[in-house]
Order: sequence, then structure tokens, then C-alpha cells
Amino acid sequence: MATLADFRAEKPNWCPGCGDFTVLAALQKAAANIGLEPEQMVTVSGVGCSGKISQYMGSYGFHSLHGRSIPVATAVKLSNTDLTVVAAGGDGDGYGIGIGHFLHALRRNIDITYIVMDNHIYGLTTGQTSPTSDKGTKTKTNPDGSTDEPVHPLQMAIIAGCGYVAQGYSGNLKQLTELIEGGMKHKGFSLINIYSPCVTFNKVNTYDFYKQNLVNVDEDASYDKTDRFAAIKKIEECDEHLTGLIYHSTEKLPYHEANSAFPTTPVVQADVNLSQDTWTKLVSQFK
Amino acid sequence: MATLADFRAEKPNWCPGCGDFTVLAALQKAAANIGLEPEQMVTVSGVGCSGKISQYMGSYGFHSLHGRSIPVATAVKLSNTDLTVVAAGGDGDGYGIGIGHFLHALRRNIDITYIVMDNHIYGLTTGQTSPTSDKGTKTKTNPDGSTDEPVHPLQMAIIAGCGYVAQGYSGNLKQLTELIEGGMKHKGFSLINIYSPCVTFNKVNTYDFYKQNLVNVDEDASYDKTDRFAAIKKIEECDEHLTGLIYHSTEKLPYHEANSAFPTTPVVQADVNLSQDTWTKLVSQFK
Amino acid sequence: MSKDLGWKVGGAQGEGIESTGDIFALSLFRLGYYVSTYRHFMSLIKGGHTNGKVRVTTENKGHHGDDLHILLAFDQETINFNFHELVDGGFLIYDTSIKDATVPANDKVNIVPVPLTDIAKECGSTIMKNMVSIGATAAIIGLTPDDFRSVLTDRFGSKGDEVVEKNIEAMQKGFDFYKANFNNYIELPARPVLKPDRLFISGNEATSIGAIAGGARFLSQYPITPATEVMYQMVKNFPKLGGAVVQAEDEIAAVMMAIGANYTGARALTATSGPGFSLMMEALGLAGISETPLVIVDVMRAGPSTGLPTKTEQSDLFTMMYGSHGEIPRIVLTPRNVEEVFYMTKEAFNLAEKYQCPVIVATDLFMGMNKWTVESIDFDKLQNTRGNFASQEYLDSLEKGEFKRFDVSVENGVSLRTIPGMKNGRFVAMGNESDEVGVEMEEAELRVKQMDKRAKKLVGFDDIVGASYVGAENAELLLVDFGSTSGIQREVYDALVAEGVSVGHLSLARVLPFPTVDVAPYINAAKKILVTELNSTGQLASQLKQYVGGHEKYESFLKYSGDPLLVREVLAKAKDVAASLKKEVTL
Amino acid sequence: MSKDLGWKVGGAQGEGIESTGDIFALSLFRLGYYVSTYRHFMSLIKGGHTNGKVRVTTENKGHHGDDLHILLAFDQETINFNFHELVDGGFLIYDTSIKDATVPANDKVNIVPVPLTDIAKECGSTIMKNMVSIGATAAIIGLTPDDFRSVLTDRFGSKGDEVVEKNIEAMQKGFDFYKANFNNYIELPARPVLKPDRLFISGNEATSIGAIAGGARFLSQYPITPATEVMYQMVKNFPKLGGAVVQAEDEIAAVMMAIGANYTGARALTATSGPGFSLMMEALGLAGISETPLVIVDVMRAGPSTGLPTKTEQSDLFTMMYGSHGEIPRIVLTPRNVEEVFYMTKEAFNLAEKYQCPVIVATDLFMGMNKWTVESIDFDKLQNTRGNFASQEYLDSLEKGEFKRFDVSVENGVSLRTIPGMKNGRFVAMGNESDEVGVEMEEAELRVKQMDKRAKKLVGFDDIVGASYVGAENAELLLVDFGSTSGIQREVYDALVAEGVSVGHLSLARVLPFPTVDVAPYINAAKKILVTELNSTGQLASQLKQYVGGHEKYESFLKYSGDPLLVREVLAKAKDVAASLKKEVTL
Ligand SMILES: Cc1ncc(C[n+]2csc(CCOP(=O)(O)OP(=O)(O)O)c2C)c(N)n1
Ligand SMILES: Cc1ncc(C[n+]2csc(CCOP(=O)(O)OP(=O)(O)O)c2C)c(N)n1
Ligand code: SF4
Ligand code: SF4
Ligand SMILES: [Mg+2]
Ligand SMILES: [Mg+2]
Repeated sequence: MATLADFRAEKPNWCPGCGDFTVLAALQKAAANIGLEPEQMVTVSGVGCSGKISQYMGSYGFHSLHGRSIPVATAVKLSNTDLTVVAAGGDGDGYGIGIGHFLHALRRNIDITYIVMDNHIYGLTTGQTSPTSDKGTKTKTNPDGSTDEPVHPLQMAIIAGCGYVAQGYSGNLKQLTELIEGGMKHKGFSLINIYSPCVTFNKVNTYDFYKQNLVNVDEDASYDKTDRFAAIKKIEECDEHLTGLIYHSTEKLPYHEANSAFPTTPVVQADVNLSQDTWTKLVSQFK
Repeated sequence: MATLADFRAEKPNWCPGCGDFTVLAALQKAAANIGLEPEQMVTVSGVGCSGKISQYMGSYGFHSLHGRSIPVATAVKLSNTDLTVVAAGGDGDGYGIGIGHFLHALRRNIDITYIVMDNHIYGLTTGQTSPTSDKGTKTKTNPDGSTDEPVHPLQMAIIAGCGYVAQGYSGNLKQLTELIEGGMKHKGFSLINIYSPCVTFNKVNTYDFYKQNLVNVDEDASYDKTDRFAAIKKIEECDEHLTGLIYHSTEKLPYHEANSAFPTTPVVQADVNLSQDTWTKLVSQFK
Repeated sequence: MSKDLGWKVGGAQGEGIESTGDIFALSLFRLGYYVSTYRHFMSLIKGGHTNGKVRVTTENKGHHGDDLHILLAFDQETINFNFHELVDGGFLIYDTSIKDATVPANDKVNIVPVPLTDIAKECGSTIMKNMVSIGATAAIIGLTPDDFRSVLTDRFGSKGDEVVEKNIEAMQKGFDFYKANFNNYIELPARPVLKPDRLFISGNEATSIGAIAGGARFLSQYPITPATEVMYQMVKNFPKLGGAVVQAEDEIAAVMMAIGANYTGARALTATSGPGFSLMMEALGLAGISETPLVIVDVMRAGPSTGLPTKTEQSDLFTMMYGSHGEIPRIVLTPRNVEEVFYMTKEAFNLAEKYQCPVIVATDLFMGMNKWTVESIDFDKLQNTRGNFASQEYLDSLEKGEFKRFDVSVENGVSLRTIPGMKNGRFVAMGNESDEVGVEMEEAELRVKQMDKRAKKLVGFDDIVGASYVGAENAELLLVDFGSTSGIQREVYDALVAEGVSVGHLSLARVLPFPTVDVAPYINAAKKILVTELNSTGQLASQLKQYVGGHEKYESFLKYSGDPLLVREVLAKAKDVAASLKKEVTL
Repeated sequence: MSKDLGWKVGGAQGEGIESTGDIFALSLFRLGYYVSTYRHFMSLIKGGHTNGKVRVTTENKGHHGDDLHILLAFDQETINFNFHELVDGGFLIYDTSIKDATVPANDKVNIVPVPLTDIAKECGSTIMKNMVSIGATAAIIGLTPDDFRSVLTDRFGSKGDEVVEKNIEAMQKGFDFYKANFNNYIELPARPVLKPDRLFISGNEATSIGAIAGGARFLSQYPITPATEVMYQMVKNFPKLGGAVVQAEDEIAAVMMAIGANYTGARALTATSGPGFSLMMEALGLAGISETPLVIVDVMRAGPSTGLPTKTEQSDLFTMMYGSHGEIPRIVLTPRNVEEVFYMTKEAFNLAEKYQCPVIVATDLFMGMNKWTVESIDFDKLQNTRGNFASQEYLDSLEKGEFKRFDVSVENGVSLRTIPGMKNGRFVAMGNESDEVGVEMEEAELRVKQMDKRAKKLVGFDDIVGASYVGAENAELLLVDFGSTSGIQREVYDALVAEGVSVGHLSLARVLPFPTVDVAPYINAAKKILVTELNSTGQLASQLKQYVGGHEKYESFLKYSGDPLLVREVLAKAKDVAASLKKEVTL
């Protein structure tokens, strides 16, 4: 069986202290914990500091385009349902330019785990306002403070029908690992939004800030993870500052199982050559 | 003052019975009712049967690209805040390819009215599954029935912070006109989703279907339009089959008022030439 | 006896015009004739004029023909729009229920008013007027309703024999009506023998079965006219083959999915038209730099922008060749008829894997949405090969992290590939420039090596014929084209040869890698070159200049009205050019 | 005495290298020198080697120079990476706190170890090492810390005089340390007189103020290296001018917003780099067919795909010229230095409104992210004109619905325009082909008229110089380039002239409409043509072949490592070509 070391690849070149280190560690641990072999897993990422994760994760990887990790991950999964597929990227990547793909994959309930390293900023392009930036955030593109309502990814995912909605924090590796493990095991689309501080460009949403503000619903025995409305309300109450598995439902089949026309054997295993018989049948419709 | 006739332009070539005729009529009436002059209004549309509305509406128009009406409408409004701006299109246009623009304009609270002619189908391309198609919908792209969760535009808009969320129906011109009027008057982004039957390609979501299934919250005195969670719940209870103004809040300023750096005079009125003094100051930073 | 038969049915959109044409065309195909079709339609759903032309010939043609012998009109607009196309001795059949029908004065045309709607009503339904009209046609051209039975059985058989019989009956009534009231006829040429291998198939259908034969088992597509039918075919056929179709949310997702599936080891494609193709530009570069196989089919329509969504054009050549920022190797194929659409689409998948790069197959609305006759497809030619995969044994012999997916030392630029699931074959595909094992890097030297590696792949490419030529060895006038205009150009060529013009016909089947060596000898030898293209800027001509030269020799015939070419208009231009040539010589 | 001074500071990203370079460069600019800079950096935030080169000259140059006289190294990597660039007699200043520093053996270079960090610590903070190092430099080149005071005051003055003094003090310490321990010097050439009009400005800054001077009051942009700074400038300057900036959610939205704003009557632009530009292809066609003015600035970086985001290239030429399906008129400008970036960006807005079409301004990372000296900009040349607007009186004279926004009868293809708010001027801008009043249509004849109308606009275009030439009248060797490589080519040219080569230099300032008439005489007259481009496929050369011909005469110098050109490498190639020419002649 593969060990943690098998999931290590390139040494990350994130800034020292960047929250993404913990995300990578959690992903590596989760993969090892659930007993994956590195070649059974594909990590697809977008572009951003966060997007570099596919290079550092010892699985197969695809460091794709800005905002486009989800369609690639979708196709990887649908082409080979034997694989465990993780899509990963930043808040700008996933909730800005890529929000359409995110929501549509969710609707289809593609069986992938989506990890968003949400630092409320565009890191790689050196610190512009992102779609999750708090109101009032001041950057070089918003010197007077942003007035945009931030995206509410957790509530939106629940509304859109996601069966596994979680939020983690780079300051809590253990919980984060568990959340990712849970997501990978969940049959269907799972979202793990992660407060992963950008120590270089975001001086507000810092480790300290989160230490003071986060509520852990995993530790709240009275919290019912299966109640959609309760979850939406809870998120609102906490002003989104909560961690844990926030909503969970195993009701829906993933896309490849729900669609009766979808092949039961992985697509990659289909023969690229046709038998004479299949060919004859195929062309008979044009005679 | 302009009359209804002033808002008429080309004769529509939609299929006889198409729900979009009523939407156009309602838009024309609403514009006349609130006392607009045709040149003070711009109708920006996407591509689809629905997208043709900009050609039939007697205002200035922009029949843009598939899925891209919202950014055009955004810019029209921000360039000339004296104008009344309506964006319009289909469910595929707005909630499929264009969903990202929709959500981001909503977050910014751009002061435009967005009208979606939601027929649960791709009309112009002759009947494929759309993002609002019901589960089980059979089309040539889904002969065994779609298994995707439809987009839930009303709930999503509320979550995303929209201050005016309404749903109309082509079978009720009067209510529809009122809803559109309300949307145009609302300061900020307003969404009016309209069940506008496609009589040619959608044999399920028909006038009959809606007649039987729609609940009108405008007629329900006990319904509180200002309670976000109640609204989200109500939508769920009705399986989205409701009409009326579902959520309303006037709390937020529209983008052009909220942003302190935003010019107070319409951008189009700014002088394209610089004074010597302005020029001197401008270049002084490069010396 | 007519050599060709040109037949057309027209009416309002949504009236069943399309199926009337289909029944007529397929029936004549089954009788042994070669059949080519062209459908005229508009970007609205109901109303608006539509018509379907069917050309019946004894040799295979790549064009629906200039001439019209029989026009079947369900409304006045059809008469107005098409009457002028009728040849002397042609027939106009029109429905007497057209209110105040007006027919242009032309005593060389047989005017055949038939109470199509009334007879149809007698048969139980006005939709039957289509059958009645086919019956009248059958009478004119010496066929019987029975000649249409097999097609009707296929169409309506599932609804019961009775339905079939009702349709036959309606046809018979139309047939009888004509016989009873008129007595002019057209004699069809003798039927060629119907070969069992022959197919009657549209370009889009050929794209689909070509892809299937090429091993495609994944299609991600977003609906767009005129490419949507590719998806329909896949939805229909993939389940039996273990393949999957995803209706994507937009074209960016569609192409990214196709890239993802190819990366995973499935043969995958996306199909689209201009607007969708423009949205795929960023992804195209990703496939290029990450060396991921990718097949994109662009069924061109009239641009720019939304343009004329139901009209044909060849104006995406430039963007197929040069779209996307930066530089990647790519293959752009321009099949010239439906048979080539099949073979090239099939081959595209082998090329994409062989060269690990994007392959674009350019078809168009003209070829894609119309049906044509294909003589035969040789099953024995359909075996596929999968390119340069690393073996598991080789991977097992490596240390962890040692596998060089982007090995620059490979001579032909094509390094070993792995797919997820292969032990020890890990790599990261990437939009950034990367080193040999797939780690992002910005070092000048390595960068140049990777660029050179990728560029090497297509040097000397000759897997697909670049161009073909017919004509005299040193023809003075050279006709040049690419893609779907080739068929009609052949007819122009034939006509010029018949007139004794020294002419050759050069037709390009691919534009990247540009087939310079294939075309240069002809370009250089010619005195005048007439390049015919369905676009306004002469895109192919500009490429011939760029790659070969001979600037002073070019003339262009450009059409960009959205309609397909006519033989006579190109011929007229060609004759002018030929005449100018003579003048030059005598000067 | 050195003619030029090449100075460079290097270290790890995030260490303040950039500001050290900026302070040095701006100070020398203020002393009256011409200054050109080049910053080397990587696509990560912290760590990774970065360096800033500053070239100090007495004439204005468009290149940061091959030669390095002083290298200031904060880490070992800087030494490894840059030492070889030092000329004989050059200086390496390095921080003695580099652990086990190793310096290549080269006794022609003055090795100057300075305890930069230690001295900085004495001054209160290790960040001060930057100032200390500048002080040491000042000592070598005969300046004093006081020469840097004005820049420091601008930078730190807002934090109090004390901070300025502390910095000066640190400089003085570095200065003193050098004087105390070393005694080799470089003499700077005499200072040119500092003209008050002179600007020290980056290409991106020039883009921004050019746009502002051109009347742009709306910018919609999505962040991307190396174009983001354009947005920063606008955010800074627009509020005073009544302009608005929107940070869009992606590049598709950005360009669609720019189109919407232009439609509404604001002058609007978007700026981006390759990946973003590729996403704008569909919208580009929309602007073309709807005849909406649009300005796009593409600050090119090394592609394809994500490529090398922090490196320079000229590889988007093809996609700027040919990207997007279908055919539209467009203008593509390729300014050759920062002054032209200013003027052409400004002019782009006048052209976009004059011709009602998209204008693309191509700059690149090299020019865009580095600072250059501009001699002066003439305020009196900055008046703008707004193109062909309908007057309200004219509109009032029309019946409702009579206004023909897309009137095909206009001779030059440019019909009258209205904007929302103008009574009776209603029209619908559209991606579909439309009739003259802006109603969607698919009729062949009208379609052709609209296409021809649009194509007419740019026929005979000569608003912007196409190319400029220096050299002998019938120079045998012709150097050709476009855009930012022009500056360095001039130095190559000068060197060749000095060696007696019969040479000319032709530099293109626009590529669409292609300046055939401007370049053809030189192309035709030359015996050999050396086209220098920062791309791998010779994009400009291919266009010269296409538009002009002379295929047998071309040679290319292509660089695509991501680094800018060096004079010596182009010169070497040019000499080879010149030599081959001689051989040919003597044969
Ligand atoms: C099409 C395109 N547009 C813009 C960019 C530039 N870009 C790179 S990363 C990035 C945003 C990064 O923000 P986020 O996704 O939050 O990731 P982070 O760096 O914060 O982890 C942008 C705009 C790009 N690579 N591609
Ligand atoms: C980029 C692009 N892709 C695809 C199309 C083709 N297309 C035109 S309309 C349409 C969908 C229409 O559906 P909807 O938005 O629901 O409008 P409706 O026709 O139902 O009113 C599509 C896919 C296009 N015009 N542009
Ligand atoms: S810039 Fe921010 S997000 Fe990027 S690596 Fe540094 S700390 Fe992490
Ligand atoms: S196809 Fe449907 S949506 Fe389109 S015009 Fe006809 S009825 Fe309306
Ligand atoms: Mg981020
Ligand atoms: Mg629809």
C-alpha cells in the first residue's frame, strides 16, 4: 500500500507560511489514509498560487487553465470511473472566472472532490480583490474598499444540490484531512472550501483572524448535517466562519450511475476498433 | 410622453403561441407605464429565440452574444447611469453559458433588470435539454431523460444577495407587467424569471401545466417578501412553481452609488479631452 | 432524357418540407441513383421560407447542381423564390390551396396546379399533402408509389402497416391526379446498379461515424447550428460502444472536457461551429503545450460573430490556422467530400495520438447538414493505432519521478506518453512551460528545447494527402480550392476541359502543415491561378502566396452571401480568366 | 569613461530588488541621463531569482543593453546567473553575508565584497542593505548619496524626514565603505541637460495615460501579468476624470463590457495578455459586425497557453491578425517604443470611433513592465475627434424607424452612429448579419452589401504610419522587425553601418491594415532580408511573404526563450547574412 511519501512530488515554492502547505499535506494524508495508490488518483488544478498544488501532489496531475479545472476533472472521472479525481484551485479560479463550471458540475453531480483554497485574494497576480474578498477589502484595484457582495460558495452549493459541503481551515490539519477524506469517499460532487491564508497579500483574513472567529460544527453534537435549511441558516449565523462537514446527503447517485445510458465499464477500456458486425449495424442507418 | 406604440419595433417571428410574445408585451407596457422615453432605455439580449426580444422592443437595443447580455448591460448602465437598462434572454443563455456573468453582476448589484424567458429548453437550436429542464426531460441529447439537478435561479439569486427576485408567467400579462415595472424601479439588480412556454419543443412545461401548478404569492397577504429564508423555503415548498415578487429588499445601494470612486456624472458625459492642467498633473508622476 | 434531375420542395418552416425531401431523396438513392441534397433554411423555428433540393445523377457528384427540373411549391413564397431556377421544360407543381397563387409568365415551364391540400384532406390529414406531392412527382419522372414503399416502411413502419398504406394511398392519389390531368413527362436516366456498400449520409453523420470508427468514445459538445447533429449521432450510437456523451454548459467546458478525456486515455472530440470555435482558443493552446491529443470539428457557418447561423461559408480557415496566442503545432484538415469527412475524422484520432497535438477537422454547413452519396467504405481500412505509449515494463524499470513525459531528446519530438492508472508513469500535464518531467519552469534554455521539441513533430508530415491534382501537366489555368467547394470545382473543370481550355484543378485536403511541396509545382507551372473560396478575403489565396509565392498570377472567385456556389458563376469567372490568358499570349 | 553604464541588482523575489532598481534608475533619470530598464522575474511570489537592470546613456535607447558594468548581488544565485555578463573592468558588489560566497575566477572584474547586511543592521534594519548597496555604487560611478535624495524624498517623505535621512545615512555608509576599502572607479559620461518634459515611464503606464489622453473613460479588465498595471493606473487616475473601472470576472466579461461601454458612447478599452486575449475572440467578431468601436491592448507574454507568464515574446501577432471566426475589418498597431505606445494607444480611440471597428494595440512584457525615457509629449497634439455621429437635427428630420445605422450606401463604409439617449436614433447592435436599420436578416444580396460596406472602411488606410525606414536607398541587407524589437535593431543597424555594410532598417508600426505600400519598395530593393522576431515561427516574415513576396530573400533571427534580444546575437546573425551576400556577389 502507498504511504504518505508516495504522494509527495516537487517541493512547493509557495511563500513561507502560506496556508496552501497545509492543504497539500491534508490532501496527501487523505489519499494515503483511504488507501489510494498514486496512479489511481488525478489532481486537476486551475491557475493561481493554489493551482500549483497539482505539481506538488504525487498523483497524476493536470495543471490546466485559469478557471477550468472542473471540466477537465469532470472528463477525467467520466473517462475512467475507476480513478479518484480531485479538482483544486483558488477562490478567484473557482468562484470567479470558473463559477459556471463549478455550478454545472454540481448539478450533474459529477463524482469529484473540489478543493478551493480560499484566501479571499488573487495571490499569484499579486493581490487583487477576489470574489470572496470581504466587503471593504482594499487592494490596488479597490483602494477605497470593495463594495461587492462576496460569493457564498457553501450556501450556493447546498442550493445547487451538492451532497457534501464542507469547510476547512489551514490551521487545522487534522480536521481538514478528515474533511478531504470524507469528500473523496462521498459518491458524487463534494465541495471543501478551505480558509487558507495568503500571508503575503491578505493582512485581514489571517491565521489570527480565523483562530478567533471559526466555529467548528464537527464538535457540535446538536448540529444536524443532513438538514439543508438548517445548514444554510447556520452558515448565515456564523457569517460563514465555521468549519466542518456542514451538509451531507447520500441521496443522489453520481452522474455516471444516474444516467442509464452511461457505460458501466470505464470509457478508456472501450475498444477503439469496431467489429465487422458493429460496423455493419452502424452504417445500416445510412442506406 | 411615450405611449405603448413607441415601444413597438419589428414584428416578432416567434412561433405562434410562444410565451415570449407576452414577455415582450409586458416589457413594452412596463416601459410605457413608468413613463420612459424609448431613447432612455436599452434592451440588451443574448442569443436564443428569447434573445430576439431586443429587435422587437422599441428601445435602443443590443442583440449580443450567447450568454453575454449581462456584461454588456452592466457596461451600458455604468457608462450612462441615466439610462434604464434591461438584460434579457433564455434559460440556456442566462443560467447555462452565462451563469457566471449573472452571479457576478448580482454580487456587484448593478442597477439593471434581468428578464429570463425560462422555457426549460434550448428553443432556437431546436430543442435540447437546458439548465432548467426538469429531471427526466427527454430530448435528442437526453433520450433516456436528464438526470441533472436543474438550476434554481430564484434561490440562488437570493443567496447571492439580490434585492428583487420575482417570477412571472406568460399566461398572466398583468402580473408580469407589474413585476417588470417593479424591477425597473428597483435600485439595484432585479431578476424576473418568467415561465414562458416553448410551444414547439417543450411538451411538458406547457400553459396547461402552469395553469394547474402555479401559486401566486402576490395574492397571499400572509407572505412576507422581505424575509430571505422564508422566501427560500417558500420556493422549495412550491417546487419553484410560484409567481410574484418573492423577495424584496432595498437595503443595498447599487454599484454606482455604493462605490465612492464611481463618478457622479454619467461617464459618457466626461470630456474626452484633457485640460493642460490635468495633463501636467497626470504626467508629473513619471518625472 | 435528362442527364441529371434537379428536384426541389419548398414551403414554410415547420411544415414538413424537410421530411418530404428526405423521403424523395432516400428513395431515389435506393433505386440506385447517386443523390446529393441541399437544404435552405433560416434561423427561426416556424415560418420563413425553407426548401430542400435533391439532385439525382448517374455519377457521384459533390454538388446539388445549378439546374432545377421540378419545383414543388406549398406556398407562394416558394414560387417567388425558386421559380427562376427552373430549366426550360421544367415543372412547377403547386398547391391550388395557395390563395391567389401567381405564377410568373414562362411558357417554357410546365405549370401543374394540384389540389394537394384537398386531396390530403380526403386522405385524412393535411400533412399528407407531402405524400400527394411526391406522388405527382413520381408520375412525372416515371416512378410509381411503390418505389417509395421501402422508405415509408422504415419511417412509419413502427406505427403500423396501416400508416404506411395510408401514405402510399396518398401518393397514389397524387400520382393518379397527375396522370388524369397532365401528360408531360421527364425521363430519368437508366438506373445505375445499387451497390450494397453505398451510403446516403450527411457530412455531420459522416463526422460522427468517422469519429466512432476512429475510436472516439467520448464527446463533449455544446449545441450549435450546424454542428448539433454530431452530438445526436453520438447519443444514439455510443451506448452500444461503451462511449459517453456530455452536453457541456458551453464550448469552453466542451473543449476542456475533450482535453481531459484525451489526457485520461479516451479518444475524445468536440464539435462546434464558428462562435464556439472562437471560445476554444485558449484551450487549443493548452492541448498544444501539454501535448494532449485533441480533435475539434469545426462545422463552419457564415460569420463573423453570430452571422448567418443557417448559411454556409469557408471563413474560419484563418482562425483554425492562426487562432490562439503563442505557437503550437497543429494539424488542420479540410476534407473535400463526405467520404473524406469520414476518413479524415477517423484518421484525426490516430494523428492526434501519434503527434500528441490538436487536430482540427474543418467541414461546413453545406457539406455537414446535407446528404450525399458515398460509394463505399472499406472496413478493412478501419484499424486504428494508438501512438507512443510507454509500456508498463519500461515504467517499472524507472525510479520514482524519473519518467520524462516531455523528454526533449526524442528525435521526432514525440515523447512517451502515459495515462492515469499506469504505475510509475506519473506526470503533470500543464499550460505552463515545463521541464522534461513536467515541472513548471522558466529557464531560457530548457524553454527553447521544449519549443523545438514540439515544433519538430510535424516537420515532413505526410500522413494525410496535402492536395490532389487533375489536369494537363502544364495547364495554363489552375483552379484551386479547399474543402467542400472541391466537388463543384470539378464540374467547372470538366466544363472547361470540354471547351478546350488548358486547365488543371488543385484541391487542398489540409492546410496545416501547409502542403507546400504538394502544391508548389502546380502553382509555379500555372500562368493564371483562380482560387475559389466561400469567404470575402481570399484566405486560401493568401496562404498560397505566403507559402509558395507567384503573387502576380492570382485571381479569386469569392462568394460570401451564405449560399453555396453555382457551377455557372464560377465557370463564367474561369472563362474570363482563361480569355485574359489568351489575350496575354497573343499580345 | 564609459559611454553607457549597465547596472544590475539581483536577489530573491520579495527582497526589495525591484525598489532598489527603481530608486537607482529614477535618480539617474533625474540627473539628466537617458535610462532604460529591464526586470527579470518569475511566476512565483517569494523566492526565485529576480534582477533589475538599468542602462544609463546619453542618447535615448530602446533597449537595456548587452553590457553590464556593475552587478550588485544579494545572493549567490545572482552571481551565478549574471556574473558572465560583466565586461572587463566591471564590478561585482556582493553581500559578505552570503554564506560561502563563490565568485568565478576572472581577474578582469573588480570584486567588491561589502558587508551590506551588517552595515544595514547598524542602520537599524536589514532592509537598508538596498540603500547601502546604492551608496557603494554611487562611490564607484562618482555620485554622492545626495544625488538620490529627491527620489528618496518622494518615496519616503510621507513617512517623515527622518526616514529619508535614515536612508541617506545608509547610503553614505555604503559610500564610505567603498571609498575606504577600494579605489577603482567608472567615470559616467557628462550629463545631458534634463529637459522638464522628459518622462520616465513604463509601457503599461504609457498605455494608461495614452488611453486617458485618447479620451478613454471606461476600463473593464481582468488581472493578468503583464497587463495588470494598466488597471492600477486607471484606478488611480480615473476618479478625477469622471471615468470608471470595473474589475471584471473574466476576460470575456471584460471585453463585452468594453463593447457595451463603447456602444453607449463612452470611450472604453480592455487590456490583457495572451490567455485573456484568446478568450476575447468571439467578442472581437461581435465588435466587428456590430460596428462598435473597441480598443484592446494585448501586452504579449511568452506563450502558448499559460506559457511563461513573466517572460516576453511577440508571438500573438497571428492571432491578433487572424483570430476570431469569420471576417471583420480590424486595425492592429505595433508601437515600437514607449513614446509610440502612448501616441498609438491615444490614437486607437480616435480610429475606433472613426472606423467603428476594433483596434488592437500590441505591446509586450518587455516594453510594458519596464521603464524607459520619453523625450517629450506635445500637449498640443492631444486633441481628439469623435467620428461619424448623427446630429440630433438630422434624427429629428426622420420618421420613426427610418434611421439607417448600417446604411450601405455610404462611400467609405462608415455610416452614421447614434448612442442611447439620442431621440429617434434607435437601432439594434447585433452579432447577426442585419439589414440597414439593424434587423436580423439572411438574404444573400443584403448580406453581401453589408460585408462589402464593412470591408470598405479600411481600404487605403493611412492614419497611422505603416513602417519607417532608415538606411541607404538601395541597401543590400534589409533588417526588418515590428514592435518593441525596433530599438535594439537600431543599435544593430548602427553597428553594421559602422562596419560599412550596405544596410537598411525597416520597422513596422502596424500590421493591419498591412502596410504593403510602405514596405514593398524596400523588400523589393533588398538583396537579403533579415527579419528579427521574438517568436519561433517567423510570423512577421510570413506576412511579408504573403503581402509582398520575395520568398528567396528571407533570413530570420528568431528568439523565443522568453528573454529579450541582445544586440550581439542579432548582430552576429546579421553579419553572417551580410557575409553570405558578399560571397554571392563575388561568385
Ligand atoms: C485567462 C487568464 N486570465 C488571467 C490569468 C492570470 N491569473 C493567474 S492566477 C489568477 C488569479 C489567482 O487567484 P486565485 O484563483 O484566488 O488563486 P491564488 O493565487 O489566490 O491561490 C489570475 C487572474 C490567467 N492565468 N489566465
Ligand atoms: C457561443 C455559442 N454557442 C452556441 C450557440 C448556439 N445557440 C444559439 S441559441 C442557443 C440556446 C438557446 O436556448 P435559450 O437560451 O434557452 O433560449 P431560447 O431559444 O430557449 O429562448 C444556443 C445553444 C451560439 N449562438 N453561440
Ligand atoms: S502569495 Fe499568498 S497565496 Fe501565493 S504563495 Fe504567497 S502566501 Fe500563498
Ligand atoms: S421554438 Fe419555442 S421558444 Fe422558440 S419561438 Fe418557437 S415556441 Fe418560442
Ligand atoms: Mg485566492
Ligand atoms: Mg430556453
